[in-house]
Amino acid sequence: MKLVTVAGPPSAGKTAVIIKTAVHLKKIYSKIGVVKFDCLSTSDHLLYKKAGISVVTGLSGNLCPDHYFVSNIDDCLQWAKKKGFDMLISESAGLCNRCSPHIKEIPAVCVIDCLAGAETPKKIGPMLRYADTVAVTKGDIVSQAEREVFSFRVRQANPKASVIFVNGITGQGAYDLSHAFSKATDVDSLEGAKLRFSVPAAICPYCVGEMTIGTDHQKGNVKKMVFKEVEEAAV
Amino acid sequence: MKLVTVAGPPSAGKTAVIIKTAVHLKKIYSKIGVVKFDCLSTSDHLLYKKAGISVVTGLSGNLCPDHYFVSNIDDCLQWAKKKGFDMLISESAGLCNRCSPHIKEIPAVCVIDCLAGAETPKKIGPMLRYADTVAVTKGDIVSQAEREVFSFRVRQANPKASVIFVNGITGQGAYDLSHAFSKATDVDSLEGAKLRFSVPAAICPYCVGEMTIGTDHQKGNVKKMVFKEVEEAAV
Amino acid sequence: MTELMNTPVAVIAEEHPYCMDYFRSVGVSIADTELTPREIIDALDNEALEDKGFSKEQISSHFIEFLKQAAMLKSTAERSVHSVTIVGGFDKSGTPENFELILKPGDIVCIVGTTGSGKSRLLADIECFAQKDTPTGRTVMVNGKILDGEDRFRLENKLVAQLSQNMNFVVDMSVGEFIAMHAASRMIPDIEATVEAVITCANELAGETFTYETALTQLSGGQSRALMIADTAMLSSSPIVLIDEIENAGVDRRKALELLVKEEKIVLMSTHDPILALMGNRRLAIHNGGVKKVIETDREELAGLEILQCVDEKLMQLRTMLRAGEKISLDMKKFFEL
Amino acid sequence: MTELMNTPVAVIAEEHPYCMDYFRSVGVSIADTELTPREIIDALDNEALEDKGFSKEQISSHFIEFLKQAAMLKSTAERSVHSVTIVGGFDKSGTPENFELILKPGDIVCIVGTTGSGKSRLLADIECFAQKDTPTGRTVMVNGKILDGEDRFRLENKLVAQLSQNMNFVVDMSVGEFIAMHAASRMIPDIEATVEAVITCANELAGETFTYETALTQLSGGQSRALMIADTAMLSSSPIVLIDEIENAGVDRRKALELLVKEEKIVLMSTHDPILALMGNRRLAIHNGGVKKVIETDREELAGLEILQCVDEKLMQLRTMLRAGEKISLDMKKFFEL
Repeated sequence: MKLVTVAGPPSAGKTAVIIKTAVHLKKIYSKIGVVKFDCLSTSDHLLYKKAGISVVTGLSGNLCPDHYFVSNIDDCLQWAKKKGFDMLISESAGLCNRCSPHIKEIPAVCVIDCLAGAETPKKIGPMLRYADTVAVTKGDIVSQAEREVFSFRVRQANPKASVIFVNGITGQGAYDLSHAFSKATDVDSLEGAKLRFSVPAAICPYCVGEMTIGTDHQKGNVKKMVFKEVEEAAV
Repeated sequence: MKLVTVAGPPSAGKTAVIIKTAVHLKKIYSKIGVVKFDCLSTSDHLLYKKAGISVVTGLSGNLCPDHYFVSNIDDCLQWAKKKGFDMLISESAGLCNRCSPHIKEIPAVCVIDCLAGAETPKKIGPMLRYADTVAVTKGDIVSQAEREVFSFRVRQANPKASVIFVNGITGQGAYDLSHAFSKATDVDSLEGAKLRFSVPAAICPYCVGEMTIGTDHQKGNVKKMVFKEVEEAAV
Repeated sequence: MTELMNTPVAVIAEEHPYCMDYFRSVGVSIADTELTPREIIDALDNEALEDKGFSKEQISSHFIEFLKQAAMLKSTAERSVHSVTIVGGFDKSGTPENFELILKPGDIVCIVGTTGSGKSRLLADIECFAQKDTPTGRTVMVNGKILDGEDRFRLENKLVAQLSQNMNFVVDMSVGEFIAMHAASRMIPDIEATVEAVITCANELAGETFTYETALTQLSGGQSRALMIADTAMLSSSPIVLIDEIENAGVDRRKALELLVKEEKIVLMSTHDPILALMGNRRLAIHNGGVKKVIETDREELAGLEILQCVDEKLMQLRTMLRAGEKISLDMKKFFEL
Repeated sequence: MTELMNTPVAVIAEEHPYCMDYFRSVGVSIADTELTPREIIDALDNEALEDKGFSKEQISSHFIEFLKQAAMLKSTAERSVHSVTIVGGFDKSGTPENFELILKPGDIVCIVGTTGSGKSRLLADIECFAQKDTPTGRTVMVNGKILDGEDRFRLENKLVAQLSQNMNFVVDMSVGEFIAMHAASRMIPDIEATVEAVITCANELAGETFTYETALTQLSGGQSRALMIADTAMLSSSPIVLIDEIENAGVDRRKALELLVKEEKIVLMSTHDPILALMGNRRLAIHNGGVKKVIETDREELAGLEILQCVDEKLMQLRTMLRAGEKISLDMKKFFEL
């Protein structure tokens, strides 16, 4: 069983990229499965189904999506083994810039789109910085200059990753990306495996559903802002 | 002191929309302040500064961004009062689709871009469904038909909100949006104020920095996936 | 509205066929259409709703509001705009524009001027129904009347459809699926026939045909322009169409304008293409942020237009030859003799 | 590489001026350039790093890797492509294409064919250096050699720059700021002069001038096309330029191609515009997914091109009149006499 984690901001085109890449992967691995992590709802499983790819969906609902991911990824792997898959691809919505589902020794892909602006690679955090491969989407509707600047910025944020432009609609670049996926080695269980970076922490009353604002309702791991004016504001 | 909460997915164009709206608001309110919430880093304060708007930045770092917001928003209001502002606008990165910074009685704006696809309004959750006004951006680069379908989908997700197309670059539509902001009434303190919807919950070992995968490392509020195949997968 | 909540959805669906669509959009599947919305919502699991970020109260109130809005959407389809009046304001130097222009359905008005002269500002004034409160000080009236505050912002851009060179189709769907989705969002009863009509019409405008199954994003430049025009003409509820620099040679421009006129649109077009400009009834020459001249297209210009169309026709023939992989072996000078 | 970590940044910056930029990008401001990267990183606060999603090890190893890559980027700027060879494969029906085409810097090759005939497939084959492993079975070689696995994927699209009608500038910056950012990412030493040269050149291609301060997103269609061409010619590292249906009338097409040729680009252009097509040295006629003919532009066609350019010139004059707000009062038939 091979495993690859794919993460990226919402609407970056993760599902489309995985579907186009799977076209090439299918020539090597006969059975490919996907586990799609999302928050409230998703209809992406229908897209996978249409593309002939087995998929399960995990919705974190009112739980922190990152913690939900870590608590379930090994179960996903066991499910995929039972189903006899050759490769399992996890797609996680990568909602919070602070989070990252990437696991040590498991190929990690980050999908971002170049419409998001030149500052985005800097802002995305561990999900991009700890990835082995960065797939950049939506390059077909921005200028060549913006593509080049964007790819430079990605390289600055993560000089170790290879950067591949992928068109989620035509599939251009997906062949190249499939090579990154095929570097996965066999993994039997994730029991004891380590995340590449910690997920966001949280223990405060809001973690258990508190809805009222005010210091009386704040206990535990609460962090208070420092009101520095713009000149010194954090970068 | 008037307060307005603005939230939206990353890269939807929140900062640009607020800056363009502030141009019109300045005719009514002489001093406007912004508090920008983000995760790891942001350079948007420089954009505000360039536009002559006072701004403080709050970075949630390794804390859950939503919880960080609730724990700090009243302090922000007090800061703004001390500075003598007439209106405070909170901009939060709206990272997780499950979260929503909107507060009862406080005008709530959701910014989304129509490049995100026709399914997005359904997926965005409370941040959109509990908003009073939805500002739709990037309409200038998609077809009229897509704009119309997108605005219908937004209406389906939140029939009570008014939907306004705003161009963050030219400012087209910002005048209309400024009317939604000017509906804010005076608020002295948020002590005891209620969120419109609960923020995501989380208490598990990953909340305190655990990085190892496996059932031995999972305690507390852990939710396990049900491995239903695609036919029955959640929608 | 309480009675709606206690009416079986099967009955509601007769008048509001999209009511099922609403439940689908919040992830609720209806097993028995004899149930009422109240019964359906009451049966939902609170915890599951909380997980999805919903509450029962919200679903109920949104459901009723959605039906109201959808009904309104249907009725505005019949709302008629007899005229749009633009009253001049000032140019960038403060000089009064001194013009009043009344536009009626079927009118084509072109806007000409250098980049930065103020063309987009004029289009923006129309879009927000300026009331002397924009930088130009212009006033825009509908049916001779100023829109009052509520009306002005309620319309939410619905009076104005836009079409520009920068616009692309971005959704990953087939032409047919997407046009059907658009028709559904307009509450059009016979979706199938409408979709067919739009595609047929777009194919007449484009040089090369595409089908129901073609992916939107695979359309050529000309094809997607053609589809945007056909869709805007036939499916958009907006009576006014603003066209910005759409000169793509892949579209039959004359037919495109004829279509918009036939569908009773008021067309405002920013262009430097001589053929398009002369096809308009009038053109506004913009300079320094203000309308400097209103030029009526006269007989002389129309005579010139005919010649221009001959030249254009010849250029089209060359394109067809190229596309077919032919050599351009002809006496070009003779070919262009008029 | 350990010595780099123990060298004062002021010294490193002499050879690698962008090294400061790296620290800025991870949010570290350097107070004293006499410090070494090791000292700077060691002094960082662990908790603050954890908050930002960083670790000291990562910053160190990324810093070294970034300098390596940047140095490579500089050297690839000098990497030279003497030729690109395309060896035919099969069309959709499996019929062999039987052609071999060698492209050299300064060559312009046009690609003609109906929509869906397979033009984009050919461009895609070039972009990924097909090795009989794409649906067409074509082979693409650089300098007469097949790129081996690692090289092929390392290049990461750097050999090919693309330009199409669908592309827009989307960043919210001024022309000057953005071109400077592009030049900086290319490690170009004299950024100021380069930016000026690109803008001057773009203004020569566009009919209407813009300045350093103009916002990218406010450029007209023609201006942004012109800027894209000038930037690609002068700042892109890619020796091959793929141009897809770029026929916008706001650009001086002849000058644009001359510029690309002067900058030693290999130009592949998909077009149906007769003037552009005849400006190419050769054109490939595509049908049913395969290259059906390779047509060399001959004397006869070049003679026709001259006439076409006269016609185009006249159309441009009419545009200028329109833009200036003039009436088109002229004897059009006489005006078009050649």
